[in-house]
Amino acid sequence: MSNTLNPRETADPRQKRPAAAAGPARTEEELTRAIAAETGAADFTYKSPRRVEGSIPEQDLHSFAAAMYSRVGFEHLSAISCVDWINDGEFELVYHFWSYRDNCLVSAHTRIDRAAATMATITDLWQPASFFERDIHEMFGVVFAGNTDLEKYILTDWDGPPPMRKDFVTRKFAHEHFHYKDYEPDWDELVQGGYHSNRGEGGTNG
Amino acid sequence: MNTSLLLIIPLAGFAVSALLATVSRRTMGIGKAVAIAGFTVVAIVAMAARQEINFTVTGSAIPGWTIQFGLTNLSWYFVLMIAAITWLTTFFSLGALRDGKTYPMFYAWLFAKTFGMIGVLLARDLLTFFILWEIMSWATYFLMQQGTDTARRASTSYLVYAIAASMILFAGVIFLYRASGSYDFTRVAATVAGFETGTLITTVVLLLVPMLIESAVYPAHWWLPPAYANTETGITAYLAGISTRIGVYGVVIFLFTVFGPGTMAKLSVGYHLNLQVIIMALAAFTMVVPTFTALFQHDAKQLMTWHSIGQGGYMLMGIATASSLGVAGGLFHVFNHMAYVSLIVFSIAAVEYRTGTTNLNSLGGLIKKQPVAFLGLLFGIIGLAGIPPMNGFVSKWLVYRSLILGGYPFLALAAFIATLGTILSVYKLIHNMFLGQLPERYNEVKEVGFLMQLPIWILMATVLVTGIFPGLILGWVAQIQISLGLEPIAYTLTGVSPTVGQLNMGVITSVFAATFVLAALIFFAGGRRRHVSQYNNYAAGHFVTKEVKYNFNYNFYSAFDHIFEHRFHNPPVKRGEGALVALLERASEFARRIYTGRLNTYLAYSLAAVVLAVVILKEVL
Amino acid sequence: MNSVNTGIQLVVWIIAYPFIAFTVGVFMGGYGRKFTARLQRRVGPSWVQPFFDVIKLMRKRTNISHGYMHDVAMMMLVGGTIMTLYFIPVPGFTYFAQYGDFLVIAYLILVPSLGMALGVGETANPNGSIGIARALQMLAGYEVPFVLTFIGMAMLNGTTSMLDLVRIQQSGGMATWGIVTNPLLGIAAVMALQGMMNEKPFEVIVAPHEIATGPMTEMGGKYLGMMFIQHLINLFVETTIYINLFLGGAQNWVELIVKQFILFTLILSVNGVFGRFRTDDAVRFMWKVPLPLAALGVVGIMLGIG
Amino acid sequence: MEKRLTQRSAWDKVLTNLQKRSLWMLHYCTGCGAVELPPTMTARFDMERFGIMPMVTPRQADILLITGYLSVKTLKRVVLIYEQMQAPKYVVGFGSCTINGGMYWNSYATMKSLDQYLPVEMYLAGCMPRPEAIISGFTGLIERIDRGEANTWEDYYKNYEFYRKNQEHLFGSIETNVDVVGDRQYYKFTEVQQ
Repeated sequence: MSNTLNPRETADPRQKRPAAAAGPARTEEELTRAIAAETGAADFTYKSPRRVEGSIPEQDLHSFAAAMYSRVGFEHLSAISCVDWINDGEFELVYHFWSYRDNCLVSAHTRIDRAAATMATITDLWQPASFFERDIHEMFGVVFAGNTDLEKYILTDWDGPPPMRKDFVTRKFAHEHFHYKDYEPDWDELVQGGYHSNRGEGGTNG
Repeated sequence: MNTSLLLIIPLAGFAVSALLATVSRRTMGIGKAVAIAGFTVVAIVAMAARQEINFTVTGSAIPGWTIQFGLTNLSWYFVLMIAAITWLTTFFSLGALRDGKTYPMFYAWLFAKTFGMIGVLLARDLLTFFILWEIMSWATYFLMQQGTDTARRASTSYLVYAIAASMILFAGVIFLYRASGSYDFTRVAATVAGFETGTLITTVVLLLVPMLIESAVYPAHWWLPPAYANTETGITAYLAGISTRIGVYGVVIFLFTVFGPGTMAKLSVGYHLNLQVIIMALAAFTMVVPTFTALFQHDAKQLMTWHSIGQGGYMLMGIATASSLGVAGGLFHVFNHMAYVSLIVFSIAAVEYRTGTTNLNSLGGLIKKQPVAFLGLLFGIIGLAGIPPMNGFVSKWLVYRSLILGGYPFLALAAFIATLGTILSVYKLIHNMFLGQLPERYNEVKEVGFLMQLPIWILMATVLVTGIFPGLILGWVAQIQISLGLEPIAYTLTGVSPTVGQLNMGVITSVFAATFVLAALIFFAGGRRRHVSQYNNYAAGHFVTKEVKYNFNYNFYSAFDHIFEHRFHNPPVKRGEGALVALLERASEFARRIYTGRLNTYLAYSLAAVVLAVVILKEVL
Repeated sequence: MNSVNTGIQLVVWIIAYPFIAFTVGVFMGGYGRKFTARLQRRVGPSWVQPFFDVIKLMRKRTNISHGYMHDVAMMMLVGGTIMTLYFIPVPGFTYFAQYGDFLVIAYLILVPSLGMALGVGETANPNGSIGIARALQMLAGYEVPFVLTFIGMAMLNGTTSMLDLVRIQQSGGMATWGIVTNPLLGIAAVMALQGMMNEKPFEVIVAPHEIATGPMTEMGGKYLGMMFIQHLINLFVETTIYINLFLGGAQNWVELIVKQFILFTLILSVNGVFGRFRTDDAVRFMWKVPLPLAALGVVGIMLGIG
Repeated sequence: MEKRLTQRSAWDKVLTNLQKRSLWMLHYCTGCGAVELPPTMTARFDMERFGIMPMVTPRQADILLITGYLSVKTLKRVVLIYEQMQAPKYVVGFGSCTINGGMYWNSYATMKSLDQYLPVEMYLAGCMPRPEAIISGFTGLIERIDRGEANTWEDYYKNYEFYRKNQEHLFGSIETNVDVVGDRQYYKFTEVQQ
């Protein structure tokens, strides 16, 4: 019985309710053991109260996420963030999973190549994840294979390079792109004297 | 003899144009020429035939019946209106019935209907009245057929009501003939005076009910909107203008000549519920309910037909008060209604001719393309809403004053509620059609030709002039009141004489003009005006573009919809009628199955009949 | 109400009357804004702030117009209100009141609202059209009880002329005031007046947050100036109508202005503390409270006790 | 940099003296400045003493108050609203973001100085000016109107090409349906050559 509203429903691996849904909240150590057992990712460690952290290779992140959802009980993907390690030539994508039962945040770090900058999409598991992916695509230029609607929604009129990359120097761009005024002691007279201000002698009109 | 011309010319016209129509479809041109010639002659004769003369056509097959025709003040007043409206409608149709829209029998039925109506007006005896009433009903039925195919279905609903009315009228005529031995009005009136209340009530029912059905009074008004709204718009103006008002003539002629003015009050049925109160209650319902139904229509012609029912309520109310002011108001309102309703419907026709639709949700901004039609509609709605300086105000003022001083406060309130409903719905009409943003598709719309504009200009002049100088028409109305045996209204050229009330339209209009000039001076004291395009408009920082439909037309009075919970969309009476129609359909469906038209079924029936006959005969013998 | 004036005195009155009404309207408008400000513990603008607003609006360099109907409608708006002014009897000037009774005035009041409706329709802005639809529905709301109160008064005194009504009310001093002889009609009329003057809670027509000041959305410069002039004169007109019907008219201008300000203060105090009704709730209120009250009063009159 | 002294007739002076006491303000609440206006309008500072009232649509407003940074997308809407306003109109830049970009001086998204895109009548310095600053700013504006010097709005029509070029540099050409060149003939201004 395919759900006409959400065609992706049939292909959703999370058919059955998460096994560990019921029961008391687990401590961070119990969680690390549960993650290791269920998903096979060994290096998840305690980071701080209610924070568990670990790294995952790029190619098996998708299966890790599906397992976290269905078997470990982390139904909520709260965010995907991106860090630009320009010196290592890599982007680091951090997926933040949250569990209502355990009130604990598990953040999975994964590194992808900076030049190629492609990653498998996760929207088949979480529909809203497409917004995180569109945001990262806009700001960093990472292409998420499989995500169909990757067009801009914050920088609608923007045709410059992705602005959050380290190699994008905002000060130089602002200096060239926008008009601005150098400091002038009686600048307010210039403007308010009913006489038009200096015609952009300050910033370049580029 | 010239008054008889009023009858002969329409009959001859009918014969000629019917002949032309059957000869070939392409002779619309000649048909139009014949129509214009015929109706202009009728108009001239109507104007000339002022004096009251009677003539009789002796020798007829039916015993005791001599056809008597006679022109009284009242009938002359209506004949004049019929002549004017038919002349204007023909003029309008010359322009409207051009490219492609050819109704061959159009002018034939128009002549026939005019003959029927004038005949009813001139008839001085009951049987002639009835026969010509039949001719008029059938001519109306065929005239309504000229239009969309829904027109045919809608006109059958009119036919059902018309036949019912005629049958009751016929029963009344026969009943009175047996009671008084003759059909003549005066002889019948003498015998009716002798009736005691029992038979008087039956005669009242038999004579008045058909008139109320014909003038679409409240419970029997359901046939009018679909029938009038689906025919060719030129005819809608003609029908809404004058055709329903023959019922009002019938009510006046029966109430005041056959029954005499006093009978209305003395004929009491129950506690102190006399005939007058019943008619006034019906009139009040006719005023309020159709006007508020018109509020929620989203088709211009439907909206106007509902209004013409509502205005009928004012006429009936005025006549029912039987006071000099009230009857004058009612009769004057017949003339005003004829003027501004036909003006409005001609303007709607001009818009429909150019844009092809009268759907209020899709029109808009046409003032830029059809200013003459806008002016016509503006004058018309000011008249319909009864706002000075147009003529509608004077007759409504007369009706209000007679109601208030006659001691009927809540009927006066009902009349005022109807006026408010009218103001709301007429603004929706002019706003959705002419104001607001002009949609892209109507960019090439042009003004209508001179032939179609002429009726609009003439009627605009009439509405304004009779508004400023109501005395012109009140003069005729006063003479009618005298001939009906009522106390005539004390009128002056510009309003009502101070002895009767404070109304001087001349002063009101001059003050209106003076203050308008003063306001114009204040306006021009400001800076110069800067005309901008309709897309240069405030949209909260959004860019208004051509693709966006930036008009508020749909569900214009949503607050009233909440208050009345859509009650006016399909009131209970309509559901009752629907149930009746459904019953009729099932019955006819059953009958259809019997007459299957195949030979063997008929053989079977005859065999069965033979067997049955044998069985019965065996029993009997 | 002294004798009907003729000749020079009449001409002077005809010319001066609109300007007198405008000035009184300006002071009433200024007083209104000052009163509302003081309710909110604010200093409030100057006493003649509406005068400054009108001057500024009339001196604007751009006056955006959307068509000739837009201009003509503004003239019809102000012309209609000034015309209604002439037919209302005031101390010293009753010449025109003998040519038009209250029914005429009830219809003349509709001319400015029709003028505004046509003008706003021409500006082709949906905010304006929604505002006008609300204004007309509100009109149907408050006009019904108000006219019923008038019908009651007219039936009681056997005349529809406002001149006679005022004369009858002044015959016996305060005891024969309309509001004293039949209080039900008087109270119902005050509630209807609150709606007629577009004061909160019946101010849904120009709801700034929802429909960007409704009819005034596309009005700027002298067009808005004309609407302000009409609004100020309208304050004078509507209060004088109520005074002539229920507070016994006025023998001299001081009495008239004092009564106007007292009545206006009552309306302003209601306006100062109320929110804003939705359109259908406002119309329901008008038909649920003032209308039955007025009907009761009229029935009382018909049965002779009123 | 000569100051244009406008010779004005006595009648004009009197009317301007009356006209200055009624100013209607359309505050375009972008950025964080809008929160300073409620205290300015309510009981403590009461802007209405000077006849200044907030108004809803550009057609009725004299002052366009830009209360904070303007991103490229919002600048498009501000230009449309400014062109829809009726002259004489005064743009008041509110806060340091409109003067030289404020704390967003190096942002890639916000414009840095308002008077490149719209003729600005007055700036209110401060990283959100307090109500006292707003009141003193407006009273200063009222005096300038009284002296007849508050006509920077004419600059938009005289140097329209300059402003349009800067605007198109940021967000390309937009169709505001406002015929600004036609307005220039309406006001009988002559175009100042660059």
